Amino acid sequence: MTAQAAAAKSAGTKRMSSSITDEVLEQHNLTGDEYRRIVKILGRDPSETELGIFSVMWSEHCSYKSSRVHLKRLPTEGAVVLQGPGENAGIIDIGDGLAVAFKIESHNHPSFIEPFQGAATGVGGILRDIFTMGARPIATMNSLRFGPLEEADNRRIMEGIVGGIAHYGNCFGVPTVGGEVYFSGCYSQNPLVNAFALGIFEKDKIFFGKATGIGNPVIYVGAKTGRDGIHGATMASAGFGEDAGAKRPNVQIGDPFVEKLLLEACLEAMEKGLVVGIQDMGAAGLTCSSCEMGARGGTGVELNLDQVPQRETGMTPYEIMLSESQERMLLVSERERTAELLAVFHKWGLDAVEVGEVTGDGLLRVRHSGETFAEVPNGPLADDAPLYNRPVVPPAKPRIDGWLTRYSFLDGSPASTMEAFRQADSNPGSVDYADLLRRALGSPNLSSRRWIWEQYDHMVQSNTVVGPGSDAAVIRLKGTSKALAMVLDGPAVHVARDPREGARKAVAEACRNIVCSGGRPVAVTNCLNFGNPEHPEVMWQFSEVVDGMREACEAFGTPVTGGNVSFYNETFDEDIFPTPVIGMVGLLDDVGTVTTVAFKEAGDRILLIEPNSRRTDIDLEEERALQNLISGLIADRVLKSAHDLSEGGFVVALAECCFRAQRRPAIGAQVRTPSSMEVCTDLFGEFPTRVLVSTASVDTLVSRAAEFGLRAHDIGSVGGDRLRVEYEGAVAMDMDINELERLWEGVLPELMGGG
Amino acid sequence: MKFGVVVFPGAYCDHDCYYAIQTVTGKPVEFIWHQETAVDGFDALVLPGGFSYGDYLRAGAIAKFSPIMRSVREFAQSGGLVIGICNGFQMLTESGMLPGALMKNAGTRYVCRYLNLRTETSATPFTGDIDKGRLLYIPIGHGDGNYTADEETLAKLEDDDRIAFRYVDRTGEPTAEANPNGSVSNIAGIVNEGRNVLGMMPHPDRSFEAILGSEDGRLIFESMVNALSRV
Amino acid sequence: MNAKVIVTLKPTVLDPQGITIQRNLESAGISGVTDVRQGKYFDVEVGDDLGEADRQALVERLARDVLANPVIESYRIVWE
Amino acid sequence: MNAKVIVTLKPTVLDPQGITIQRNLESAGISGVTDVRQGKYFDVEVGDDLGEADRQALVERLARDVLANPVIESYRIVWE
Ligand SMILES: Nc1ncnc2c1ncn2[C@@H]1O[C@H](COP(=O)(O)OP(=O)(O)O)[C@@H](O)[C@H]1O
Ligand SMILES: [Mg+2]
Repeated sequence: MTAQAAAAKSAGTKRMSSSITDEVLEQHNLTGDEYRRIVKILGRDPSETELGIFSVMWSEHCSYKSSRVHLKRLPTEGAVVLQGPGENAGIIDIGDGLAVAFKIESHNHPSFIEPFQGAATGVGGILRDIFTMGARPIATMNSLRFGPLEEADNRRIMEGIVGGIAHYGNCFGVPTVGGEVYFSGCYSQNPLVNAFALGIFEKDKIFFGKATGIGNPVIYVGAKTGRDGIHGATMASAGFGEDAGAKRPNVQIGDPFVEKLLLEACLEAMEKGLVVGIQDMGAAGLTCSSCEMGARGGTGVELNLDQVPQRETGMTPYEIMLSESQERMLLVSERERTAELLAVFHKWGLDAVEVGEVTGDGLLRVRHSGETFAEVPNGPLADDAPLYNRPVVPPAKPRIDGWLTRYSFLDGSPASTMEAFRQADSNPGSVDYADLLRRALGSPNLSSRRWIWEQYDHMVQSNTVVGPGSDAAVIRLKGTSKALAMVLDGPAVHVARDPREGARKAVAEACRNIVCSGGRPVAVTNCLNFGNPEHPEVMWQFSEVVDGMREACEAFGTPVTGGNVSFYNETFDEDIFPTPVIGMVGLLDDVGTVTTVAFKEAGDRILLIEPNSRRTDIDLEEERALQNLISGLIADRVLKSAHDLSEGGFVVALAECCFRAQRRPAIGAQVRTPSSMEVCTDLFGEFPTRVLVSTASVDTLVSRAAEFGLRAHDIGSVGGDRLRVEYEGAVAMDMDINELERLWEGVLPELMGGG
Repeated sequence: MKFGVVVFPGAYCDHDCYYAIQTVTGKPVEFIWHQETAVDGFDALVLPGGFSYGDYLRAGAIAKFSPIMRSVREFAQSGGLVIGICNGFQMLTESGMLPGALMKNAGTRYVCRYLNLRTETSATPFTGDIDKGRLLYIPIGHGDGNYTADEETLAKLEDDDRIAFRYVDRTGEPTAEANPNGSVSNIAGIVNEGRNVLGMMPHPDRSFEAILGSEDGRLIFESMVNALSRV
Repeated sequence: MNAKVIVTLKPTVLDPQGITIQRNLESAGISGVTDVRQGKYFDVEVGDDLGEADRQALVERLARDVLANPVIESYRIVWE
Repeated sequence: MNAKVIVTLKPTVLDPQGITIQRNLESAGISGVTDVRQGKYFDVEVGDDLGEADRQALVERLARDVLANPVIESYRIVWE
C-alpha cells in the first residue's frame, strides 16, 4: 500500500496533505511502516508540518531506534550518579555539595559538508547541553578521525575542523583541555568529530527539560530562526552518496559570541529562580525541544509561530519547526515572573519572546497566522518512535589483520613504514631500531598533536593543571582541594579487529589514563560512531561494543551516564571502522597528587610495571590490580611520573616521557628493555595493562608491585640528552633526544604547511 | 586600594583577572559593567582578555565604543593605572590609548602556549619589582597579537623606554623562532607616554600559581600594588 | 594584471559579524544603518605573461577553489 | 539605499593572511598568482528616509570610525 492510499481524515488541522507519496516519505527518511504508525497515532493522515515533525523526531539521530535495544544493557547506576542517560547530560556527585555534568556528542556529517562550521556548531551544541542543565562549562575535549593527511582533501578537512573547534571554544571562553586524533583510510570521506563538554554546579541546582505548570508561558530565547540546517537530523541519519553536494545548503553557522551571552543569561535567570524548565534547541530545533519538554512534563505545548523571532521572511511552519538555527533555547517560566525573566535576557542583548503556553491536553499544537498546522500527542511523538531490533550477524572474517593490533598506529601510516615493521618482524636478525623509532615518531598517528592543541585555548578560566599532551587532562576546582581528570579514548584498530575486546580495552585505557594522572575513575560517557545499521555486520559490531563496554564498566565500577550514537558513517557504501569513543571523568581529592607523563629529574629510576605474563587480550582483574597499585603509589607520593603504554608500545612511551614539558627541555633516558625475545614487539608492540613510571624509591615500588601480583622492572634512569635503549645485551638505539623531539613535533606542521 | 575589572560582553577573562588579583594581592577587586560611566574610587583598572563582541570586525574594535571606555580614558589621563591584557591590549590600541595596532598572527592561526618574556624596563608601575632583563614564563592565547606600528612610532617607543616585554627564547634572545605571532621587534607589551597604561598580549592572569605552570604573573600585580602604595 | 575578488555569504546564511556590528553601532553614535553584511575582498596580482583567457581561468579557479567556500559563499571577480 | 565599503590594509602593512594564501597556492595546484592581499567588504543598508548628503556622511563615518582602523587600513565607499 502506498502512503497515498492511506485514508485521509481531517481533524481540523489545516493544510492536510493529500499528496504524501512514496517520494515524499523517502525525502523524509520514513518507511511505509513508520508512516502507518504515524497515521495510527494521529487517527488520520498527517499534515505536511506534522510529517516533518515526525520525520525528525523519529530519525535515527533523535530516536535511537536502532540502538536503544542494545544501549539498555549498559550499566547506568551508581551511588554517585545523579542523572543517568535520558537528559541533556549525565550528572555525577563529586562531594562538597558539587555536581558535574558531562556529555559527548558527534557532529560527523555536518563536519564533512562544511568542516569549519560543522565542527564549530558541534562544540556549540554540546556546550548548550551542559548549561541547559544549569552547569557552567569548565572544560571541553574532542575526538577526531581523519583520512590520511597525504591527501589534500583530508588536510583541508582537518584544517577546517580544528579551526572550527578552536573558533567556537576559544571565543566562548571554555578551555579545550584534551582530546585524541587518529588517521585511517576509512575516515577519508567521513571524518569524525566528537565533542565533549563538562560543567560544574551545586548539586541542588539542577535544571531539567520539563514543561510543567499548565498555563505557564513557553519562552524562546537566543538567536533568531532562519532556514539553517532544515533536516539536519534526518541528514545525520543517512549516508553520503553522490548527492552529498546537493545536501549542502543546510549548513548552520555558529555564533559563539551569542552562545556566551546565552550562557550568562541562562545562568543568571536560573540563579534568580526564574526558570521552571529549560531545553536547548539542538537537532530538530523547536520540534524536539517542545515535544520533549512536554513529554517529560506529561503536558501539552501550544506554540504560536508568529511570535518566533525570525531572521528570514516568509518561513513556513514546517521550516520554523524544523530549523536548526544555533544558539537558541526554549524555557518555561511561571507566569508571574515572566517579565523578570525576559528582562534578564534583554539585559544580555538577546531576543526573548513568549511563543506559547503549557497546556493540559498533552498535545504539541503548532499555530501560525491563526491556523493550526500540527496537533500531535507529545508522549507518542517523543517516546513511541519505532524500535528496531535489526539483524546482527558476525562477519565472515575480522575487519583487519591481527598483526596490526600489535602496531595499531601503522594503519593510516605511510606504506613504507608498515613495510619496515613487517620486515623487522620477519627478519629479527638485522633490524635497524633507530630507523623504526624515527618512523614511528614520524607517523601522523604517533606524532605530537601540538599543531592541533595550540590552536585551542586550553588555559582560560585559570584552572588547567594538566592540559593537552599528558595521559589525562586535569582541572582544579577553585575553592576546594579537588580536581577533575578527564580523557577521551577510542582505539579504533583494536575495535575493528575485535569489537568486544576493543571496547573493553578502550574503557580500561581510559581508566588507566585517569589513574596515571592521579585520579579515581568515576563515570563514563560515550560516543558510538558506526556505519550503516542496516548492515548486519555493523549491528553485530555495535552489539559487541556495547557488551564490551558493559563488562569493563562493571569491572571498574564506572557507570555510563550518557552518550550519543552516530550511525550511517559511510561513504559510497563503505562503513567506517566501528569507532566507540569513551569519555571518562575521574576525581582527585587532593590536587597536590596530580601526576603527569613527563620525567622530572635526572637520576630518577625508570620502571616498567606489567603483568607477570604478557597478554594480547586484556584481563580486567589484572588491570584493576595495576590501577589500584598505581593509585596507591601516587597517593603515597612514590611516583614522580606515570605514563600508560598504548600506541607505539614501550619505546614510544619512553620517548614521550623524555620530551619537553613546561620549563624543562627534553631530557634523556638510559634503559635496558625487558625481553620476551620478540624483537620489535618487545620495543614497539601494544599490550594492555602496562605503565611506565619514574621514582626515587625503587624498593618500595618493586615490593608494592609484587603485593599486587605484578612485576616492576627497574630498567634504567633519567638523565643526559640521549635516548639509549639496550636490548638483548646490545645497544639497540642511542639517539639525540632533541633530534627525536624535532622529528616528532615536525610531523603535523610539515604536513599541514603554511600559516 | 581598589582594583576594578571591566566586564565586556564576551571578554570572559574578567573572572580570571578578578581571581588572580584577589589571590595575589589580597586587595579588594570589583567588576565594572561596560555600560557604567563612573570609575570613582578605583586605583587601578583592568581591561581583561577574551573575545569581546566575539572579536567580530577586529579584536577590540566594538568594545572601544562602550560607555565605560570614555571613563577609562579620563582615568588614565589623570594618572590612574590601566592594564590591558590580550583583548584588553587590543582595546587600548583600537581606542588610541596606546599606539600601533594588533594584527592577525603571522601564522594566521590562534596560538595558546607558555613562553618566555624578557622584561625590557623596570621603569613602569607594572614592572617596578622586576629586574630589567629578567625572564618571565607567562602564557599567551590569541589570534591577533601581531603588534605593528610605523617606524617613527617604534623609534619613539624604543627611545622612551616604553617597550615593556619582548618574546624571547630560553636563553633570553628575541629570535624569530621565539616570536609566536610575527610582532614587530618581538614586542609583547608596551606602555603609554605617561607610563601608567600597559598593554600586553601574554596572560599574567593565567600564571599566578605554581599549579598552573608558573607564578611569574604575580610579579606584575605585585608591582602594581607596590607602585600604588608608594604614591 | 590585477583582479579583485569579492566573496560574500550567500543571502540566507547567517552573518554573526555583520549582525554584531550593526547592533552595536548605536554605542558608536551611529544610527540609520539598518543592515551590515560582511564579506571578504582580495586584491590579486597575476603574471603579465599569461594570455587573457588563461588569466581569467586562473583567477576563476583561485576564487572558486581557494578564496570562496562554495558551501556558504559566492564570489564575484572584477578586473581592473 | 545600499553602499559597499571596502577596507584594505595600507600598502606598507604586511598582510599575514594574504601571504599565507599565496604561499599555499602551489599545493592547491594553482600557479601564476604573484600576490594576494586580503581586505574586508561590507554591504551596508541605510534608511531610505535620509537625504543623500546625510546618507553619505553616515556611511563615511561608519567606514572611518568603525569599519576601518586608520592605523593600518584605508577604505573606499561605493554606492549602488
Ligand atoms: N551510547 C550511549 N550510551 C548511553 N546513553 C546514550 C548513548 N547514546 C545516547 N544516549 C542517551 O540518550 C539520550 C538522548 O541523546 P541525544 O539525542 O544525543 O541528546 P540531545 O537531544 O541532548 O542531543 C541522552 O540522554 C543520551 O545520554
Ligand atoms: Mg540536548
